[in-house]
Amino acid sequence: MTEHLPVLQVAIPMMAALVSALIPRGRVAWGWAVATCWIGLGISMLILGQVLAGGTISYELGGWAAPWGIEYRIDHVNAFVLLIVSGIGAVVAPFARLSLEREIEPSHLPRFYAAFLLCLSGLLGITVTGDVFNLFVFLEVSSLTSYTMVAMGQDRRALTAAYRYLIMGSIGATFIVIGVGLLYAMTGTLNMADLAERIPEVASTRTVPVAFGFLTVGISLKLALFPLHLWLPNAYTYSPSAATAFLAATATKVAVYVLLRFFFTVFGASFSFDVMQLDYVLLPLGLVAIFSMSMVAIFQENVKRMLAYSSLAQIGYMVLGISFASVTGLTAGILHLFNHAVIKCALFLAVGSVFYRIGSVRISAMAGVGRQMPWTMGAFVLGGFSLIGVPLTVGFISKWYLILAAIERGWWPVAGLILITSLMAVVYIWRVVESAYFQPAPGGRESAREAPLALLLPTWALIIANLYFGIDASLTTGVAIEAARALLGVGS
Amino acid sequence: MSRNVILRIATKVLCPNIFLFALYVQFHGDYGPGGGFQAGVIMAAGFVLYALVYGLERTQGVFPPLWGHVSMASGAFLYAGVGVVTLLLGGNFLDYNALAVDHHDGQHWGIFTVELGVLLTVFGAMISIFYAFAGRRGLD
Amino acid sequence: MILTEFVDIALLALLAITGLALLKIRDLVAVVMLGGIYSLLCAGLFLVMDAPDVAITEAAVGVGIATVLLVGALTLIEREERPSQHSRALPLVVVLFTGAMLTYGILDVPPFGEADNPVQEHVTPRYLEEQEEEIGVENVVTAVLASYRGYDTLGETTVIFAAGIGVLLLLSGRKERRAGSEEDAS
Amino acid sequence: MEFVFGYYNYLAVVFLMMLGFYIVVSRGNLVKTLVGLSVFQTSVFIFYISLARIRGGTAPIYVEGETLYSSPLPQVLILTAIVVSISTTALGLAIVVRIREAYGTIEEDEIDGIEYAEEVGVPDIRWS
Repeated sequence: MTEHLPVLQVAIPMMAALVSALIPRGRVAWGWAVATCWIGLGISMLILGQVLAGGTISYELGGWAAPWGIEYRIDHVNAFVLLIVSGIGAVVAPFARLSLEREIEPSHLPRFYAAFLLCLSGLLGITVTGDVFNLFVFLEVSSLTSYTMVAMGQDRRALTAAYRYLIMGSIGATFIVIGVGLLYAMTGTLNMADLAERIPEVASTRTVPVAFGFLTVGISLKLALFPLHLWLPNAYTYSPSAATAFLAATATKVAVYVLLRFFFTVFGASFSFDVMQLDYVLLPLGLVAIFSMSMVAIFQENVKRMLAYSSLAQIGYMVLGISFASVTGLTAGILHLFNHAVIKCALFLAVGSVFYRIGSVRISAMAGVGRQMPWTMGAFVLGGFSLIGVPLTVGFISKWYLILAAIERGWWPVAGLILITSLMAVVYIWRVVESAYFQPAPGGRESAREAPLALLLPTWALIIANLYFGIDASLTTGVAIEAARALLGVGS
Repeated sequence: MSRNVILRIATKVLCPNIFLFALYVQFHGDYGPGGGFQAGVIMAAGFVLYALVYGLERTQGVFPPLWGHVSMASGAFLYAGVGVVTLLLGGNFLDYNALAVDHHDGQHWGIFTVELGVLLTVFGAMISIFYAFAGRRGLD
Repeated sequence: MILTEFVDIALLALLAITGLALLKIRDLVAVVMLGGIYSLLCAGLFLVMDAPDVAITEAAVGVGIATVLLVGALTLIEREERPSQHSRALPLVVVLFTGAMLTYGILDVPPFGEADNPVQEHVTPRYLEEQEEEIGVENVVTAVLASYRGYDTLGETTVIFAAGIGVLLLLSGRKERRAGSEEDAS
Repeated sequence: MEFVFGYYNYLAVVFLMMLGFYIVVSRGNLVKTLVGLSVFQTSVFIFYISLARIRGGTAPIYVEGETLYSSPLPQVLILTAIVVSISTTALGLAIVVRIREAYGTIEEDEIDGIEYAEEVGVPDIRWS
């Protein structure tokens, strides 16, 4: 059965979602979702083990050989992303019960879990596939469910946020379809490996660069790369806490993965960077994203929105890593995929716990929660350290590799800028810490106490992951280096 | 409910024919254009017509919303289920050749079943979506 | 053959006119009807271009389901678009730039309808030539849809399901005006 | 002339795509935006179907004595894409209906105004 793991990874949450929609009670649906997510995590671990041991896995769906049928193809890169996505799912699902029971109507819960599982299935499906059209189909599975989850937020602005997300997401998806269509017109194939083989023959036409442009813009819309990020802040701010934590840690990461896949596997590094001069586009965009979004984050009153802008800045770091187009740079980018997922998910879960108790996530409303909810805020502070990049946390590891990559290319100013932007993270995290620890709790909120264990445990599981992979980074960096080499086609 | 007798009788006559046509589209898919998706939409259109003429309540009496929800989930489940069955029979996911000794038979059975799955999901989803929109008005 | 080309061009021209009308008209009921006409013309175009399966689907979806849903939604909301105060300069620039890029790229796509295009030469031949032996149905589209790329169709079915539960989640709850901030800032 | 013969279809697609895209990004009425989105997507469908076409061929359904068929693959892709498109429209409409209930309008400008007032006007905004 082990040879079927790639498809089971996607099919199990998909089928579980279909069942979940019919379960009458929210609690039962929740248990079902948690079990599914944990099985998914187990499968992704097994797959990563298989890839580490035996190299690339290929799975032919329907038994039809590629390029006639659809192929799943897993190398180090997507095995790692699978682990990130299913790992985050396995942590967020247990958290979801109490948090969602507070934030959405009880009668909606089973269908909400169905949407959650479908979103998980869609994201995993994007990650494993080796077929560009299949990628679009699963992209839509994950997108439609994301729009739904965002729209379920309590505030009415969740609706407009979901609508804008839907419009921007659909434009992005349509751009991807146009790009795929142009490539298909030139090569007659949809399989990524086959495309990679056939694109060089037609690379000198005008069509292939245009296809490249449409795909890049389409995917950048999905990953909210500056300046195509406008849909993201409100979507993250107003969706239910559990959905924010899940989407922030997975959806944009998978989009970054897709970008990597197209740049390095489908078009090839030499086309993307030597012909299209992509580094001169990505480097400034990444830097501007880091700077401007960190700056905007500093002035936010709502902690969720602040973290959303911080996510946009972090996407800038990943893009910066990609723009170096070197093994070290890509390692930094891929490591930051993992690290930022762990950091941001932990922070959003901590904020979700605060919301569970005090019903607000405004900085002013969080005055005094440091003493009332010491474990929750402790987690927030440690997550904040990791976001800043303090040594012994995962945040430090990714910054370290990023700076190494910058120095390797001789771009000293970029290395300096990375350090400076870390200080901006200090400022916005400090604003929350100051309010939580150094301001008295307002009257009428004496009853606020520590978040329940069901919320604390998932949060702390991620914090421990932050510290563990910050101290012993051999596993994550080992996989990331292998992944970077695989993408660049450099032998290990 | 519409007071127009002609409209009501026309609907009574049309609806069974619409369903018949849907089934024709469904099972003719191997030979000509058509298949589960188109059939599902056409079948849902039959109920929409019925609801427009006879009202939402009466339609929901004939076809309760819950059936739509079940149909929507079970169709996709049937589709994925075919995949699981082929796994258990030793093939790859959705490899219909594993379903029968002769691969033509296997493919036929596989295609027939997944098209049925598509029909159920499309029909169920379209009905559910229509009910959701139409029912929203009643809540005013 | 010339007749087909003529019908093709006529349909494309009608599509362009319908599209322009859509852009101008503010009455939303008319917009929805024009959208239906647009879909119907597309269905005709697909039929002329030898894609009867796609034509039937476009007709059923674009003319049938989409129109029913839009009209259904319009009974719940106002029917007139108000003129926007918004500046139209930036959208126009974005659209013109996108269009220019696409035109530039499309000129190197192999000419329309030739038998030696990559689309016809790679991957496709197996579907047309081996399908009878490998699967054995008359309609090759069905064979590709349900078997060669059956997994895509499973994904498509899941998308419909996702839309179904999304709509149910959004519209089946209590109908309350959500507490905006003004109302409950006490 | 040969150029026109080989490309009129693609160029028409570009024009239709620009029309749809403009309706989407000009940010007016929410319902009209959704209609524009489907025009945008449909024009891309026409592009794919044009790719599949082969002059003098027929639909990919076996007919006695016919050897030239258009490619089934783009047609299958577009069948999937049409379904995705209607699913997006349905979900988008459901959101629009809820927006109408919550804001009392479906004009992008007015919603922006309401939200702006909400964010700036009242300093102590409770989050829920």
